[in-house]
Amino acid sequence: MTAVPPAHIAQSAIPRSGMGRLLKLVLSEYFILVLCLLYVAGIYPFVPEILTWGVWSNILGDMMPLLVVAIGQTFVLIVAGIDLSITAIISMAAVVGASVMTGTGGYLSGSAAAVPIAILVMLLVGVGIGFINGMSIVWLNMPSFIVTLATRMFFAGAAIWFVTFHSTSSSIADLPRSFSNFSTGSFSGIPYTVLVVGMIAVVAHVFLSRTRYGRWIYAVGANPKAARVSGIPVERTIMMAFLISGACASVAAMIYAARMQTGSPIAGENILLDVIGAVVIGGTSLFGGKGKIIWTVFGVLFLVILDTSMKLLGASLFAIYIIKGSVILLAAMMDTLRNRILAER
Amino acid sequence: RAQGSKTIAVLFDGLYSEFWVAGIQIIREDLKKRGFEIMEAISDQDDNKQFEQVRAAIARKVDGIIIVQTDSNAVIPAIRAANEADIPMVHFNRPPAPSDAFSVAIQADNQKISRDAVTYSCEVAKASGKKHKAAILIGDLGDPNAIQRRDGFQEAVDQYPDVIEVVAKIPTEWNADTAFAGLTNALQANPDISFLFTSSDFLIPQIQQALKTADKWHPVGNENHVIFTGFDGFPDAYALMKDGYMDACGVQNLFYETELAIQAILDLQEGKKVDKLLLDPGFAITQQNIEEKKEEMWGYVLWKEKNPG
Amino acid sequence: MTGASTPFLRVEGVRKSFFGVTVLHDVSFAVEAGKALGLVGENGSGKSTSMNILGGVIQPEAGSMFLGGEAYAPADPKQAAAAGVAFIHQELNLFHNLTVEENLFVDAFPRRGVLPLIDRRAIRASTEEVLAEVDLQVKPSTLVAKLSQGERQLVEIAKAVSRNARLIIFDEPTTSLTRPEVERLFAIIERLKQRGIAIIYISHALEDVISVCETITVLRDGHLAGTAPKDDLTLQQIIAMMVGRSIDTIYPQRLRSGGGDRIFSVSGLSQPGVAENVSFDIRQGEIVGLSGLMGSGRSELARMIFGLDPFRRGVITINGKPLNDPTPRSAMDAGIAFLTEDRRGEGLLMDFTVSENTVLASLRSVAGALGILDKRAISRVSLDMASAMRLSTDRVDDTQVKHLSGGNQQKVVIGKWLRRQPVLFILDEPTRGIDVGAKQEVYRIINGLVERGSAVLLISSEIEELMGLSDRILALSRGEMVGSFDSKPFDREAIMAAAAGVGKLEAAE
Amino acid sequence: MKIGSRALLLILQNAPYILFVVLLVVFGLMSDRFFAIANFRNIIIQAAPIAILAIGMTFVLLTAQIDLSVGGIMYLTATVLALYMTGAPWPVGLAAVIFMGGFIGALNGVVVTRLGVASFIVTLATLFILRGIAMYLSNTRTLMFGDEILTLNRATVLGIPSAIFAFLVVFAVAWVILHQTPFGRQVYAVGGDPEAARKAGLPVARIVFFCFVIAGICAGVGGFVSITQIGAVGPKYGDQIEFSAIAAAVLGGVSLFGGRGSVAGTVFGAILIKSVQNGLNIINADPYIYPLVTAAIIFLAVAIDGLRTRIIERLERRTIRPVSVE
Ligand SMILES: Nc1ncnc2c1ncn2[C@@H]1O[C@H](COP(=O)(O)OP(=O)(O)OP(=O)(O)O)[C@@H](O)[C@H]1O
Ligand SMILES: Nc1ncnc2c1ncn2[C@@H]1O[C@H](COP(=O)(O)OP(=O)(O)OP(=O)(O)O)[C@@H](O)[C@H]1O
Ligand SMILES: [Mg+2]
Ligand SMILES: [Mg+2]
Repeated sequence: MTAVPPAHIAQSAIPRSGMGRLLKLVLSEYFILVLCLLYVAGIYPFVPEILTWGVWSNILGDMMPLLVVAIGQTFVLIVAGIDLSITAIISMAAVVGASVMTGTGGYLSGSAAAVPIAILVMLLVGVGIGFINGMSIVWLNMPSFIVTLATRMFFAGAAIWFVTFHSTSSSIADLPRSFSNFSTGSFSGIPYTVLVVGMIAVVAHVFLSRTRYGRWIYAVGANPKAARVSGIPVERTIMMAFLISGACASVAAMIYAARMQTGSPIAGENILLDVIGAVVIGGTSLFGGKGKIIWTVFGVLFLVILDTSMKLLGASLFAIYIIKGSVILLAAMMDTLRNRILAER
Repeated sequence: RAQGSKTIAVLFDGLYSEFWVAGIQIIREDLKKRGFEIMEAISDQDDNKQFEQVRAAIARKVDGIIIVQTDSNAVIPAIRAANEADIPMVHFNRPPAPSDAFSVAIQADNQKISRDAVTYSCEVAKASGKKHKAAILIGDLGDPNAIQRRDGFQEAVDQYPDVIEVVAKIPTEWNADTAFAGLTNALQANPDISFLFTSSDFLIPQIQQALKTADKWHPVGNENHVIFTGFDGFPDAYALMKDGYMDACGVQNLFYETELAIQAILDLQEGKKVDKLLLDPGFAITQQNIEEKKEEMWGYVLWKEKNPG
Repeated sequence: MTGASTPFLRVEGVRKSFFGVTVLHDVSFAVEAGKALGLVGENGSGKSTSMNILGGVIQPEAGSMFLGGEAYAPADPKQAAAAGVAFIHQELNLFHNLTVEENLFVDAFPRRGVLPLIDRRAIRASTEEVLAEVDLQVKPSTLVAKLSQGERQLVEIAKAVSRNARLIIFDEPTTSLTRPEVERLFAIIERLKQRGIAIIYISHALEDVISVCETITVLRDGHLAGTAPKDDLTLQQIIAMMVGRSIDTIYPQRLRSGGGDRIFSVSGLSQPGVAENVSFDIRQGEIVGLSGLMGSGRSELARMIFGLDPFRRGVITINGKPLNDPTPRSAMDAGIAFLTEDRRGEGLLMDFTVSENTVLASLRSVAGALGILDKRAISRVSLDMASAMRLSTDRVDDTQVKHLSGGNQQKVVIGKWLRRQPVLFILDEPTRGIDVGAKQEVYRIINGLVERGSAVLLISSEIEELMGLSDRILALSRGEMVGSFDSKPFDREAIMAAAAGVGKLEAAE
Repeated sequence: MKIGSRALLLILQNAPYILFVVLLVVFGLMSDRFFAIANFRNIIIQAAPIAILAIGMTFVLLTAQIDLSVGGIMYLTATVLALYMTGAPWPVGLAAVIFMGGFIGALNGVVVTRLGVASFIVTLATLFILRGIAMYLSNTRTLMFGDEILTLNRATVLGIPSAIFAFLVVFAVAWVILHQTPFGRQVYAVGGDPEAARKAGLPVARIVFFCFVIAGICAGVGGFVSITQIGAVGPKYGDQIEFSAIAAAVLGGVSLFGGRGSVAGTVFGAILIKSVQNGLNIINADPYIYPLVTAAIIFLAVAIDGLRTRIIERLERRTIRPVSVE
């Protein structure tokens, strides 16, 4: 494994002058945020729209589904696992939920309980697949990479198949208004999605950094043997991370389905590497034991800003790929450099 | 960016085959000629991403959107958003699901076109007086086009139960190597397959490879000829038709469709009334009608450019 | 320096610091060919660091070294090896997924002619040769993962021998060896010396150092505290040089001793292949020592009680209540604490801070409603622990434990359990790899614990330690309880004989 | 007791292979066409590209790194071949692909080893970049290959189909490198314990670097074998193939944490996956169940492997006294 440089050593030695403060910011965990600002400043001359309210409300909106999955992924990465099944969970939850509440032939079509039950069902699908993942890892001793690769393949296929029983087209439409309100409505100016995901982020942050369950997660990720000897229920902790990831993915499914008023088996199909990329760019280690929700927020923000600017530029597909890849690489290299400087201080 | 010029967003689902590449190219050139700025984006078969792209286009205050949506249902909120922002929206090649939102769709009827093409081939099969075992290469099961073409195929062969028996339904995920392996394996299981439909012409190279290996690559008239139906109307497909390897091909009239799309945008911008649905009937090009129809086949035009004289 | 001959290795004025803290100040020493230099000092005094410099693992900031009369400044371990310096690390450096022979040659495989192919036959032959030389009877094609700790140690030595090393450094070689293995090691070191190889021997077992080495160098806080021929030094003097004060009694006197209520008992504990019908009990305020050879199953017994390993039959009772199917959690809830013998692997989260480690086993006590942790309480508790344990640092919130010396790490592990006020504390090799000063503190801590009413099950491979601390000593041999000794002073020979299984054999005859 | 447990051990140790055989029998019972020599040849031909790719991946995984960029390498090298080397004889093309693959792998390796960036991120980024470059060069079109390459598919060497031959060569070379050269054993050492490897004076960075180079070369070669079969390279070429390659390796027993696994296992994994696809094709299964069955079998194979490791650990657990007969 690549050595993970010590995270926070002697940060106090930095002077408090203006320059020093900037340096401190660059070297701090807000580094990716700084990169975001620099990037926006750099791209502004080409797309001045990037600094309009409309674009930022889009950025915020686009962030939400990614962010909520990324939060779940953060938990899984910290316990030294990986969850590749998130996109399949999104697909499966979206189509199953839609099949419950769709106006055309849904199980609970027209019923007042349709929407709440559909939401519950979506959560159950997410948690259920998370449970299958967790169970296989904990009880069957399987590596999470391959477990979730298999469940991803399985449920992505199952979601497509599932739709054929409920719709003549390739997705399930006609979702109730009250459900799609979730994506369009707002509460005193704050969109519901932002509200919900924001709350999830805050809860996740507190849970991870302030509660003993959070400590379990870090300890298990850092050294499961030591965690076990310290009386931490290692199996339960791993299971918990995968359940959280599944639940988070099903929330993303709700956002997608509400936003497109459709239960689509391919919504968010390609976000997997983006999500993991965002979490890792944020600074969470793929090898467990290290990570923070706030880092993930920054990582997702960074990626969404990048994507949005590409969209605004109307860059062609190849340009998007090349620029995105290069910027991710650059960010990762700067982050590594930063950690190295920190370690040498 | 030049001040005052108008911008059109061109949002495609993907550029997975020559059809789309040619389509976006033609639209791009035409719009440029007319002095438009273009904002391009590809959603890569992700309907959420496409939704975000539409919103980005709206945020950039474009003057019109030409879209190839990933999903006919999922695009509706995007149409609504465009309606709200008062930006005209035209669907190229695929219609959205019915709704109260307003947009103009240029539709090629995938199902009908594939049905027509396959029906011709079925007639050929019937005329041979033999029974035929058939294979179909199905596209990505999450792709509506793939589904419609499959259904068109099914409708056609269902009319000829005594002639055609479908023995292999091969999923390709729109993947060349999956298609190649699938067809090879199907030929292994049923060496007597003599009727083949591909849901897209872009799989032609793999089909050619697999059939050659099985010694089944022969032109019309040879007794080992596999009755072969394509879809899309690629330059390759024209070449195969010309050389007699392909019996029929469902063709979408690309030129007509792009023309319709751009005209619709222009009309909408000028506030003219445009029908919600503009049909490209498409057609099946067959060994019979190839000479009279080829000029309408976009693949032939491209082929002619590449093979002058 | 004594002796007329020029030393084989000379180290002069070496200095090294980590993160601005100097851990070696102008350290100088020398070794002669065919002689052994003992390097002693408290935990964190810089022994391993100076050896890492010799072995090319790290580079000094100042000072010079001479090997065989020539300037020596290895930039990496490879250069050190090429110069004839072999370093047997405190944490063994073997690849468990490779075979013995591959481990011996992993950095310099002999090739078959010009082809980049390994000459398997050559390495097989020379491996067999050196294995014979170090008295190790395993097949060269055995995976190292399958070897015992002692055998692995011998593989490391074999590696050094096979490289024709002229200087071999042993950093804490005996911490996980059985006594016979230790004796065998000493015999091999003797042989190496006779072949003219220079030895540097680092250990906290001062008697061992005295018996192996000709010269002894003492480090204190990274400074050279003195060098002298061993004949000029007494054990007391060495200790005084190490810790800067003299220690008369290593095993402190306890105020109260043994004799409370029977608080813990095990009866009929069995697990096929591991334990057979083991029964014993412990009283409140009592220290019961568990002696046995390495591999006799003491650790396994402890792990079964703590719920880390399964067992087929048997009843564990604590505080009058049975502990059925223990898991670490239920064992902890019942009041058991367990100090593992594998500090790095199981005891600590090395990348985490002292305070994070301190509260790991007692999170509930620093958590409020909904499991929210009280950060201030954590800091306070950890600071208390640090001062109670006389930890070398009080920056508990931002010192990662991997930057602590072994002894201080051990204090953190003990400290983390003391927080729980255990009814029974199982200590598995609590003083492995720590210095006399630290040992004495650990003993003091254990005594304090018992005085406050806890019971202790003490597992140690140091018979002196067992005899010095225990109220009663049990002997375990091949998973079976073979003896119980409760009359002080203990009969050392009898205990050892029982542990070796001899007593039982004699009885049977 | 002893014989019983040894038999159990034997069964467990070969559990994945037994699963494979069961699978073959099931498919064989469902279609008599499955058990034909020609069909097994097909399976191996079809498995060849992914197996070659997965062999390269094995090197990287053994050092506890990961290479997500292999699909991008395939796509770019094949695109360059199609665009700029149309007339060239195939050996030149193959050499070019090897060179390019190795070069790109080297770039990955340099960033990972010299700059110390996690390989997951580095290769994720290069995946994007490589695909982007290839799309730019090809204008996102599907590019065709000439007969020079197409006829290779039907060519044989010593009676062995070219794809199988190429695959055997790559496998043999990889096996020799891993098991018979100093470099190969050091790959295992580095993966087993990087810290110990550093202390033992092994050139850790150089070893990891070369593993990326090998993965790059294998991606190029695997891609080359693939294009001889499919005759064209389009924008979906090599898409998501990194997952298949990793799945093949893991199915074959390679650990993602380094130091454990072998190329023979990897090849087995690739063939297992392709056999499933082949079997489903042969029995003309419902297209919708393909991913379900494939996923279930991968899952089952790895589950059995996990169970096996656990039981073997238990059976081989150190005993300190004779196990009494109960
Ligand atoms: N890599 C490192 N980073 C920071 N500090 C270090 C590092 N290595 C050693 N130290 C510090 O250097 C000092 C000397 O450590 P060293 O390992 O040499 O002690 P030692 O004498 O070998 O102790 P022990 O007997 O416990 O093994 C200690 O205070 C330790 O914390
Ligand atoms: N023959 C062996 N095979 C495999 N591993 C062994 C062998 N002998 C010892 N070990 C390993 O070395 C470690 C140290 O073992 P140790 O000598 O402490 O024996 P133990 O049975 O655990 O208990 P104790 O010696 O304390 O009674 C053990 O954890 C074990 O994993
Ligand atoms: Mg040391
Ligand atoms: Mg022990």
